[in-house]
Amino acid sequence: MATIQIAGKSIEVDEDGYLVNLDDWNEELANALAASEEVSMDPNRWEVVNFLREYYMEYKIAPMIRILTKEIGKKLGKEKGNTKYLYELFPGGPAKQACKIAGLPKPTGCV
Amino acid sequence: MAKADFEIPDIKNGVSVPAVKPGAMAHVKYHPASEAHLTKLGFPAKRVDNWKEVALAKMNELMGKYKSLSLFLDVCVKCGACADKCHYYLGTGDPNNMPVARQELMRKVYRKNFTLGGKLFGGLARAEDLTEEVLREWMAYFHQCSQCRRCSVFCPFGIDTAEISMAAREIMDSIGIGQKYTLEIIAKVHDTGNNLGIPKDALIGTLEFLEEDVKETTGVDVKFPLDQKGAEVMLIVPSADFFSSPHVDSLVGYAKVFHAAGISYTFSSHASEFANFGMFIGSYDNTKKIATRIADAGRDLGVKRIVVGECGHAYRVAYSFWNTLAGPFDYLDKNHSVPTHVCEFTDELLRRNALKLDKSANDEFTVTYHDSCNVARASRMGTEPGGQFEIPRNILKAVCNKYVEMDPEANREKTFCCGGGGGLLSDELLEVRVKGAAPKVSALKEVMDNQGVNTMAMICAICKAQFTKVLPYYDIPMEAVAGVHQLVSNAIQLGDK
Amino acid sequence: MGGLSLLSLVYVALSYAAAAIFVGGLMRKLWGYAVTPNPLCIPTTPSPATKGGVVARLALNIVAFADLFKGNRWTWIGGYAFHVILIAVTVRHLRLFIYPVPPLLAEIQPLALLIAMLLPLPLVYLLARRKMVDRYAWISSPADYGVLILILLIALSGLGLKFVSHSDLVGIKHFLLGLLMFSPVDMPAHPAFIIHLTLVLMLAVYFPYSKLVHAGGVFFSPTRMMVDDPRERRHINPWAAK
Amino acid sequence: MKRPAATAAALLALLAAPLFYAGCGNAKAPAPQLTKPTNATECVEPAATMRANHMNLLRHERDNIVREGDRSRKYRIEGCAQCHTKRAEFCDRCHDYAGVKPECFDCHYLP
Repeated sequence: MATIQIAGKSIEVDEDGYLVNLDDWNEELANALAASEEVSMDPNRWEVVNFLREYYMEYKIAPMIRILTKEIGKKLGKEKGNTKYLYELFPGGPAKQACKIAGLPKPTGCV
Repeated sequence: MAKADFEIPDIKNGVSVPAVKPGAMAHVKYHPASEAHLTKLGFPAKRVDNWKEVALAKMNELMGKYKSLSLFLDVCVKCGACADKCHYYLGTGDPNNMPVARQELMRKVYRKNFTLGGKLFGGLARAEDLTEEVLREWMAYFHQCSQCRRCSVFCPFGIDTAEISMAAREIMDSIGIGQKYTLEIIAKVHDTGNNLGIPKDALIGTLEFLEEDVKETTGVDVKFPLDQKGAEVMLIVPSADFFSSPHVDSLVGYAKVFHAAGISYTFSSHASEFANFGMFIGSYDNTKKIATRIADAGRDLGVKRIVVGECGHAYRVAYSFWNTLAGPFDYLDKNHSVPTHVCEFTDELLRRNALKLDKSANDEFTVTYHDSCNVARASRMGTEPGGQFEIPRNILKAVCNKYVEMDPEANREKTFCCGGGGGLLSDELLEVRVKGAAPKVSALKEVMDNQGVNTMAMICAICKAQFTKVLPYYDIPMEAVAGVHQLVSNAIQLGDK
Repeated sequence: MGGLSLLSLVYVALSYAAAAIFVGGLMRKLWGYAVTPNPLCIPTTPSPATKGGVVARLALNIVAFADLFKGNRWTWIGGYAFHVILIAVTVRHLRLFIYPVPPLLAEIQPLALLIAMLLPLPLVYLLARRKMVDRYAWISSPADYGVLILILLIALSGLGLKFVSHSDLVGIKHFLLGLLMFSPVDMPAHPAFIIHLTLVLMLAVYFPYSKLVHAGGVFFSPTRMMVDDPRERRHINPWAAK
Repeated sequence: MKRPAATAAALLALLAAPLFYAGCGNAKAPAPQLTKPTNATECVEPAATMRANHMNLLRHERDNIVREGDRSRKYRIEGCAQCHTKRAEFCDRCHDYAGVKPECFDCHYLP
């Protein structure tokens, strides 16, 4: 299993760089993960990441993209409640890239 | 255009047959499966010490079990008719991606260990032992085959590389070498009933969300029932439909069709997955286990019919194998095909004039149809051969005003794979996926440029996920990807009829 | 076998050995295909849903090489010409194995000769094809070239017997009938014939252990021979669920 | 394959057919029985040469002989006929045996 070094701590990640232990996650780590994905965190991106984490805490799975876009639309304004905007925030895809930064496991399947 | 750290094939003037570039794709490696997943699926946790003996014994066992494998290893005359038919060869030029050469990776081991000529005159017959080096080739190139069967269409003996790559993967699994993507997913199905690992509560939440969402946009109470005993139909869909876009739009489409038809249906939380990756690794046991889960769910819910959603390989498993794997389905109504593809279901309603449609709802789209390989070359819809081509097209023409065909040399039975099938829809294989998509994207681009197409409809969850990912590399927006029932969903008129 | 020359003794023995290996080896292979269970239902679709349809599809494939025609016209031309000419070659040789010669068979000999003579052409074409197209060169092994060259040598030695160094045809037929009837007689000690026969025996021995088994194997291919009816009929295999 | 045994038997029968057709060891291999000339003991060339090459020796340019009257050749069918008097008991025996139709008798008449 690979590890990454953040603030002097070594954190376990899987082959794709997703956290192995959700508990390792903190905001500093999220910023570092985002940087490795060439994404710089801002309030809008934090909205996405925080919602993903909240949803995951409740359901043990990342939300359907449609649920995420609707939620973001509620929070940031209707014009931003769409997949296109989410891809602007996370060019690697809201499911995979945003989940990675949120410390969630990588979604698997035909996605 | 999406950024890549590899060269994107130039498709401006179509895709021509590339010159042979030995080793061009040898560097691509999949992530190895974890010990936990290997064990869960019934394979050794790590590579066994006497792996060569075990592999050869497995190969011998499979040749005794499958006429296809034993025959295909013998009869290839290396005529090369398949050589330029594989999308991965066309996209990469790596000669080991020619179907005949891919098969040769197993055939040379077969000759060395199972034929007199290979034992006596190894060099002349290019026989080779299963060395560490050959095993590395197997790992690389049997995971650059999407098992799409395009080669088998053109083979004078019907040799199907898919059968060989499935066997190769099963042999590798049997010695404790597995691919993470596929094995992890199969493990999740066994545990949770679906590829994504969606727990029941999350599924309930998702379906409730969809009910509200559809109510908001249409004003109609379209139901997304779960575990409803006594429903007429159990609907089995790929779990990507509960998660991804544009997949979910087809899911909404199915629900609207059932609503409009007035036929009760239900999803199952026990079997919330149509996909069956067991086939990709050639594992009879795992394929059967996944299929049986679905058969059991239908029996428990007391349904009369099983209708299946838009998923290519899963439809192959359902159409061709379910009867053997999990049948007989004697609890179902024999007046309907078992299983029924959702396109067959919708088509029948269209024929009966049972759906109210407003084609103009899709007027912003000029639509073309992509034949998914496992539907096109490994299954059928309706009663006539080739129904799998006509029925989805009938539906599209019924719900869209502007419909355009792609080049038949790249579609129908000769369709090019999206490049992500067969367990290759994994990020570390992105280079293979993008390059392998080139022939199909080229056919799409042609109708986009010349006939104003802006939407490619399809009925496969892998195709949808793959194209939304790779089209941007060719400067085509991911919004060009649509499900057939997504377009049905747009056009269907709910409410009083 | 008393009274046979040493040469004849050797070739009678070699011929029987080669025939036994050819027939035995091929039977063993085909028997193996016949008794090995089918995989799950795997016809390459669109595919006939009836047995009759499957037979028709197979017939078209055998008679016209329909799938290869779809696959590659240039390969089809060479391969199809080769196999058609092989039929003419068979007709030319059949008269040497049948006694008395049926009138029709005798009648068509001149026509068959005209076609059979062309055998080297597709062989040279197929050889050049392997050498000149990079894809085919990559997949071709010495064995692939070797078998084409072997058949080419057989063709050339056969044509030599016809056009360059004529031999005692009646003696050859007598020898062949002797072999067939298990009462061998001397063979004509004609060098060109000895070479021709030797090459043919080599081909016969090689046949069952090489890609040449495609000749019988084509009748067993599950993707072509299975009926597309898995929803209507439950396919059961010995190793699969009952 | 439903009945492998039956299929195999059919294939075997097919392959063995020539053997049965030829009598399968019951008899000696048939050979043409020739009526030999009574007026001579030797042909113009040794018998072995004649067996293999008589057609080449007899092959002629029709124009040379018929139109230009060049009858100087050593090997002429009239010469054959002086000893081999009955075509049916000599020429035809071998030609029928091997399934060869000579063109000689399209022009030449031999009883």
